[in-house]
Amino acid sequence: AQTPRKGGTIRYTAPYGSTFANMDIHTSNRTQDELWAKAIHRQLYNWDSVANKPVPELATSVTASADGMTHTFKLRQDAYFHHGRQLKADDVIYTFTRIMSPKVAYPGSRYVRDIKGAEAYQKGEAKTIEGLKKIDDFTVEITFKEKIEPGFGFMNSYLSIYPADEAEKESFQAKPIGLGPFKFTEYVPGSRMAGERWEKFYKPGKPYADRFVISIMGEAAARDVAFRNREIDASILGPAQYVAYKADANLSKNILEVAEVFTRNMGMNPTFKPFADKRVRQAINHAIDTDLIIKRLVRDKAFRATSWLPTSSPAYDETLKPYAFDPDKAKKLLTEAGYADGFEFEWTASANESWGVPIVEAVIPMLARVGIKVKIKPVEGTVLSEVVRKGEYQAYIWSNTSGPDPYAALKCFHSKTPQNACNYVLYNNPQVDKLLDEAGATDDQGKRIAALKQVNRILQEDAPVWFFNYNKAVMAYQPWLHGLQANATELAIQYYEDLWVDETSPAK
Amino acid sequence: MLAYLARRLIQTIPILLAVAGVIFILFSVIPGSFASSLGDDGKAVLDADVMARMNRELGLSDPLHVRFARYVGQLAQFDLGSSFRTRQPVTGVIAERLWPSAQLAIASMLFAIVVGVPLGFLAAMRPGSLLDSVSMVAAVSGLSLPKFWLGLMLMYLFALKLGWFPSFGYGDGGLKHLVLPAVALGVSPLALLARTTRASVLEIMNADFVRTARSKGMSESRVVRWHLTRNALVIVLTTVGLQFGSVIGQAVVVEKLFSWPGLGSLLVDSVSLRDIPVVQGCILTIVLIFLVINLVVDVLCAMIDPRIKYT
Amino acid sequence: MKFRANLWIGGALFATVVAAGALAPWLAHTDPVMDANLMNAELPPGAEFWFGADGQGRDIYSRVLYGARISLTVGVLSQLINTVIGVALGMSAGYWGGWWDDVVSGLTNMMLAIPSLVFALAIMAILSPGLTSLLIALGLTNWSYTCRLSRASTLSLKNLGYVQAARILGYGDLRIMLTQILPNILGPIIVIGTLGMGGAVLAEAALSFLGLGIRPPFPSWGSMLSDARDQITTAPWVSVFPGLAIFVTVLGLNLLGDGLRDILDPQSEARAR
Amino acid sequence: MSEPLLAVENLRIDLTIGGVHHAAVKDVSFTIGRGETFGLVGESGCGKSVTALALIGLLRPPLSVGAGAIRFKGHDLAQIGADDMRRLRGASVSMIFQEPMTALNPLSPVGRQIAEMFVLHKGATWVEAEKRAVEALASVRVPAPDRRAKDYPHQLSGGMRQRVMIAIALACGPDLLLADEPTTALDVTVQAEILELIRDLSAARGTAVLMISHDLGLIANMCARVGVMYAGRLVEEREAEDVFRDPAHPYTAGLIASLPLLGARARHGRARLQEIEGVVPSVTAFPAGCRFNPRCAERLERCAADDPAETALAAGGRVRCWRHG
Amino acid sequence: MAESTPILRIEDLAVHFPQGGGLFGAPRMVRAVDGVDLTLARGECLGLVGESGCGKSTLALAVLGLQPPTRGRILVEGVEGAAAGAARKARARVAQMVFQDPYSSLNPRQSVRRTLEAPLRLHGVAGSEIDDRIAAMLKHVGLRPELADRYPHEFSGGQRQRIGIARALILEPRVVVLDEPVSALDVSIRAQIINLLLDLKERLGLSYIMISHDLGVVEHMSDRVAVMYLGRIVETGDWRDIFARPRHPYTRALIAAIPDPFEKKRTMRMTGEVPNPLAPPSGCRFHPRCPEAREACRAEPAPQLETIAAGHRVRCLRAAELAPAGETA
Ligand SMILES: Nc1ncnc2c1ncn2[C@@H]1O[C@H](COP(=O)(O)OP(=O)(O)OP(=O)(O)O)[C@@H](O)[C@H]1O
Ligand SMILES: Nc1ncnc2c1ncn2[C@@H]1O[C@H](COP(=O)(O)OP(=O)(O)OP(=O)(O)O)[C@@H](O)[C@H]1O
Ligand SMILES: [Mg+2]
Ligand SMILES: [Mg+2]
Repeated sequence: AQTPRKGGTIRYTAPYGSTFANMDIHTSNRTQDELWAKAIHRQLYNWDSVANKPVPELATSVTASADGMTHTFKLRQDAYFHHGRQLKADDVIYTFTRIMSPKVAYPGSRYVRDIKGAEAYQKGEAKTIEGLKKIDDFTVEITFKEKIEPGFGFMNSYLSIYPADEAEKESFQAKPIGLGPFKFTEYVPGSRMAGERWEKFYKPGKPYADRFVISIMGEAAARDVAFRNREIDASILGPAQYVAYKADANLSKNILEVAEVFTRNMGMNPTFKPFADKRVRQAINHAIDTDLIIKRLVRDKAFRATSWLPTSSPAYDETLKPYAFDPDKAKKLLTEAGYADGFEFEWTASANESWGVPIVEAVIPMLARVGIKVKIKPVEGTVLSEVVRKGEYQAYIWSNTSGPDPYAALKCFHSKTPQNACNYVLYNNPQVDKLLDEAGATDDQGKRIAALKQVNRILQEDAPVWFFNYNKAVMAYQPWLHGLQANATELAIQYYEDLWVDETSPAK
Repeated sequence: MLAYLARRLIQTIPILLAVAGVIFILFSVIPGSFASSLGDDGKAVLDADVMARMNRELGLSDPLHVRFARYVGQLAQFDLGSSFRTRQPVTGVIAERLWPSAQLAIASMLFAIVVGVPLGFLAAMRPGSLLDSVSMVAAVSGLSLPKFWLGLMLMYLFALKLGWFPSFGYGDGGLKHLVLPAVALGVSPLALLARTTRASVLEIMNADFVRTARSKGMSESRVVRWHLTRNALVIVLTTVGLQFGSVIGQAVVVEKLFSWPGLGSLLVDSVSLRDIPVVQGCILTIVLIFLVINLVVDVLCAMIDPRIKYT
Repeated sequence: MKFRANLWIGGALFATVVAAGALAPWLAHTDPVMDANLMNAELPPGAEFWFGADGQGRDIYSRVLYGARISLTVGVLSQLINTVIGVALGMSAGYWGGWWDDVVSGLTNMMLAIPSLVFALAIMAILSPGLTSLLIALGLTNWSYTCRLSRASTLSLKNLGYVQAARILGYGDLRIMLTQILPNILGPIIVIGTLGMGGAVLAEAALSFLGLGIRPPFPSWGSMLSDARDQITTAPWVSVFPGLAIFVTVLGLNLLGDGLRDILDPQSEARAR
Repeated sequence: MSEPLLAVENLRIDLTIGGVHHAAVKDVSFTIGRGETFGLVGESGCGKSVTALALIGLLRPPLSVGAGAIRFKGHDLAQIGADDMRRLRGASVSMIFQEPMTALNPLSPVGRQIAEMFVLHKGATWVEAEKRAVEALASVRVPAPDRRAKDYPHQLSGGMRQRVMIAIALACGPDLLLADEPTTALDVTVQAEILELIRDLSAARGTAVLMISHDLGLIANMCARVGVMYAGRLVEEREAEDVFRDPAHPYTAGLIASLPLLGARARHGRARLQEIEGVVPSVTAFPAGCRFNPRCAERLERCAADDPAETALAAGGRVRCWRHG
Repeated sequence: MAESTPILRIEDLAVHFPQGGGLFGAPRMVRAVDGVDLTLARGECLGLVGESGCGKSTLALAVLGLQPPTRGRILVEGVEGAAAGAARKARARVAQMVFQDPYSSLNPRQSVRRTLEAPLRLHGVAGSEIDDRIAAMLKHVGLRPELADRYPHEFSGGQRQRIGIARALILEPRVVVLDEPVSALDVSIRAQIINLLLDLKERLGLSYIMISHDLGVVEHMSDRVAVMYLGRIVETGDWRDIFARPRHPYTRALIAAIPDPFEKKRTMRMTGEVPNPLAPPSGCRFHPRCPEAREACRAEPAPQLETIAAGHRVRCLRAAELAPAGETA
């Protein structure tokens, strides 16, 4: 491998919409905002794309108590905020306390409220959070309400550690200060954010690039032009461009693919009578030529889903065979279920090209062949996430995160999980509940995986959804950009300190 | 003149109030909420409890009349409220976008005026000529293209194939990045201006007072300079004023396509994120801008045309 | 004077499009929705697929034909709604004057001040995509020109002899408006309506681009074009043909409108917009 | 009498519609001497205005001079170049139009519109010209001319506007003033003032006037000689008083008999007015032969077939009628 | 004709239009018609003359019920009619109007038949009677009934005016208001229409209020004449009185302003402009232009209409002094 060059500018893109929420990452859990936050901020944990699990980042060590409720974080002593001050235990406590603010609803409170006393603080019943304890300047002890693996929560960007002194200032909103590899220099709302190298970044010699620019480019066609025009260094590709780039002799050389932890599926509402019958749901899985859709429409930019857990999940079950495309069987199942003449349902979908209306359009004729009529109800993403949680749908198509923690992913199918959390299809199977409870209780990793695999298998049989595909994320990058990692949680999220550009980059 | 100005200013107030009322009602029944938008990609769907708290924090769980009263109360103090997304005052959020928006709108209008008016004028000077036919056909064609499509084509041609201009973004606010979006946005006002100019010049050239001017022994070029320009200007200015409205509207599409950080893209984003205070603020601002521009146009017209201020 | 090229060419283009839409079931090769065969996805134009096939393997030729129905429905109906609203408000305001005139003028100014695309965007977001929503969104947002024009024409007509005569003969106000005024102001209103139809077709495309267009899978040109924008380099035909259809239709409508204006409303080109 | 100031000879004005030429005015000949006031009367559409426009070289397509000569101070205006014509316009020949509402530029103060004349033809500077414009306004009896000069046309009444038009027309002391129905749009009381103004000023400056009107009484009152036009032809040309007392052409006679003249009822009691049958023909459908023949009560056989030539009358003047042929 | 009730009686009629105003201050009033008393006898033609803008048309519209009066009463055969609603229909059968411009006074999109038929239907005539009445009316006005299915643009100006007259008469009204009935017509056509109007008046026993600028026409047609100035009647009387013995300086100026083809004399000059109706002069409204004005004319109160001879009334302070020699005041 080449030795990384110091210097240059990384020109990254934020492809999920045409805006960032703002410069206070605690307020937004959107991937779009996570993209800039990774340059400026850091969290207690980070995702390790190689080990496929969260690892401590700002802590040099994390030790859990015997009951698994109390974790002691030894903070690293070489981490400096961009205004020059060293990271201290107070900053961690400040950050988590801020997120539990009684006034502002921060998305991260979902994880912080697992800390003992956090909810009391939020309700105003306590002045501080009981579970947060400063041992010394570089040691924090966090006590949870229950046994928990904190990494999956604490690695989220919206739990970035803020400097206690600066974050309260008005100027922080416009000029964020963090621990990340790049120091904030500029934000043009609706257009781009830029940063420059943070010299005191805690990984020696990193980051490599002098500057970092992230342009907001929601429009895929425009991103395509800009990439080909060498105005940006990396671009997330949709199916149409995936094919085009793969077919191009030059562009195809620099394509990064990764199996992400998203499961695309069509959820079926059991309160809609036909979908209450397992046979109908199975029939749908049989009636759709899923492979064909993946091949021709998604352009192989996805993996065939067998059940809920994706290929990159530790509990993925290779032995599972997907539902076979078998219209006759589907017809038979429907007949058994009493729908020999078919039925009609309304399918709520948003405009996404990989898991939205275009897919539904391709499915319509396939279901028509077994007598099921489909009416599309097109909605915006915002509305989709609302109606699904409220159960105001007959069927929907969505892409749901199914990792990295397989237990968390499957817990959505626990009958105690409310619909507005993530049991969108009101799944209820006592056997699954039991297996999930067991998996949650055990410390034995092997046993746990086995239980989860079992759940996964039952899910396939029960077919609460049409198992469509697991996403394959694809990024095209310029030949001068190096150091990209295949991040399965979200390919677009990179550790910018590891990226470097060589001299051939047209940017200075 | 001052009385005229005062009268016109006062007339804009009820319009703004009406707009404010209409958009409040419209957006109070919109499906989806800011909280639900924080999970539209299916990844980090917001926790139900957080969502409920967020709705409470943002005042969305109050009954309609309470929200309306609060909204009216804020407006009365020239306060547009706080953005859901940034939790900053809406005025600030909009202010950041104002200059890029103005740049784009002004550039596209300038482009339209600088090209369209002379074109229409030349066409009118030689009605029925090749120039006339060609420019008018071009004008109608310009009106017949979807803006986003035109924008994409410009990107492909001038950025990718010819490499003359960057394809997207705001750059450092310089001219280079402005060209393509301004052209994409300016084509239809250009076409309309060319047509309007042509029509009004033709009409004026046949007016009685131009015949009078000719009967004085004036050469055609003097007729144009002394009598035609001012009269045509009134019509052209009025068209420019009205076209500003459609430019601001179409900017919604063009800004989004070119990643231009203007009010239009802010509006679209805020609609899809259900950042209602910003949406309301954007629309009010757009309306205000439109009204101000047309007020300016009207005042200019009144300065040129003495008949206006008396009507 | 000259041969009214714009009228005839425009009329012919528009008539072709109308005919294409009307005869779609007979002219089309396949069903625009149900005959999707992913095996044919993105086949280039050829003997079987004259205009090629789209990403879902549907015949673009057939979809363009059927698309005429939806796009024209959107264009024609939304303009019809606009025209009815505009004429009703404008004519009554001009005829009755007084406070009603003030109300209508205020309303018109308000509508004029909100760019119609912005208004339509808001309405679409509220009603969520679909044909009815589109008709409402485009039909309620674009009547201010018609209204102004009808008001102005009514004002100038209402003092003409035949309208006065009708009043003297004892006609009711409504009857006067419908029989005496309306037929005589219709010319320029038809012109605006025609141009507006073109505008509505374009607006539908713009809304599709913003993700707020027609309810799929039924094809409208705007949604076809907008859906195909990512394939512009890989499969240009997917976007070329709906794009061409929009262009031809809007061009036809614009030319037709100009031509009608020459006939029906010779002096008003400068005033209308 | 020496050479007349203006001699129009066999003027034909073509109206071209779809490539076909229609003679909107045909074989019109008349002369105007220096300082003379010549009247042209005729009904709407008979070609009075186009004749006047032809004299000042302002015909625009679809109208054009088809044939004939317009001799003005020895030059044939039908032949001279556009630039020469332009120099003559305003300086030597000027014109007042019918509609004082629209004939002035609404966006320009009237003073300036007069001043233009001095800049154009006298090489004056604007300042000088504006000063002289005020004088010109004063000469047309506009009260407070220095204030009025700054007014815009819409601030003036119809009569005042027409005075401004007169001031413009007479600014450079033209030899010939073409007054095309200058008072038709005005009230009778204002009309009287304007007519008097034209009469006084032209007399004072020796300007010849071509006065156009459809009002026979007005023309007879204003002019020494009168030409009567019908359907693009000059049918009779006489001393003004003769036309009324003893009209030679059946059309003129009919017209006079059909008018309820002021005082007639008091003198003769209410008599039934004499009617002229039929309607004025349109340019595209002029009848063959004498253009008046379908409506003529004294029609002869040949009237329908042959176009009568001009005949000199014993009492002076000319008539175009077979009855006199 | 005995002193029976007049067919129309106007008492102290005033019509004021608010002008401008709005935000700043109360609107100012244009007193278009300001205290007019008039009567119209059966079978009479009343000529109404005066400068443009003096209120003639407004007066006519008020008579026809199209312009609600600000003040005063309009009595038809001694009965006061309300202005709106069903009364509009009743009024339609009493009074009708013929308009000046034969081009704009006919609906270009309606055939002659529809123009004449619709009012008949509206007023309850049905069946074959409609056709009969249309045919008869067309004959009355000198048009062939076959022309009924044509559209206005197929007619000449004179013919259109005949259609306009037919429309006015189709409901058999007793009063017809003629607003400049011939001034827009070709000179050679005018006689036809004037004769027709006079014939119809005789034959159908109509009463006319005729507005005209053309004093020749007024003299020819009128039985009585009223002269208006700035919304007020300044002189009224028998046509002979007005034309032969005008007393008000304005009437005199009006008559003198008509160019006489036989006499190239200087006419009497009125100086000054028509005053702004928004700010009429004090006292006698004519005084700024009156060659005979004296100091007293400027002062309030304004002069009243006074009878100087049987049926001849004048609104002038100096009416007596201005009497021509040999006439008694
Ligand atoms: N620009 C034009 N285009 C077509 N025809 C015209 C044009 N100007 C004049 N004419 C025709 O030429 C004829 C003579 O018109 P002209 O204006 O000279 O009549 P006029 O005697 O002045 O009538 P008026 O009394 O109405 O002014 C008319 O029949 C008219 O229709
Ligand atoms: N609807 C109206 N609103 C305001 N002012 C009006 C209205 N109608 C008439 N006026 C004014 O009333 C006055 C009298 O108008 P009217 O039309 O009665 O005059 P007229 O004598 O008929 O004039 P003309 O001879 O020009 O027809 C004018 O000053 C006019 O401006
Ligand atoms: Mg003329
Ligand atoms: Mg009038």
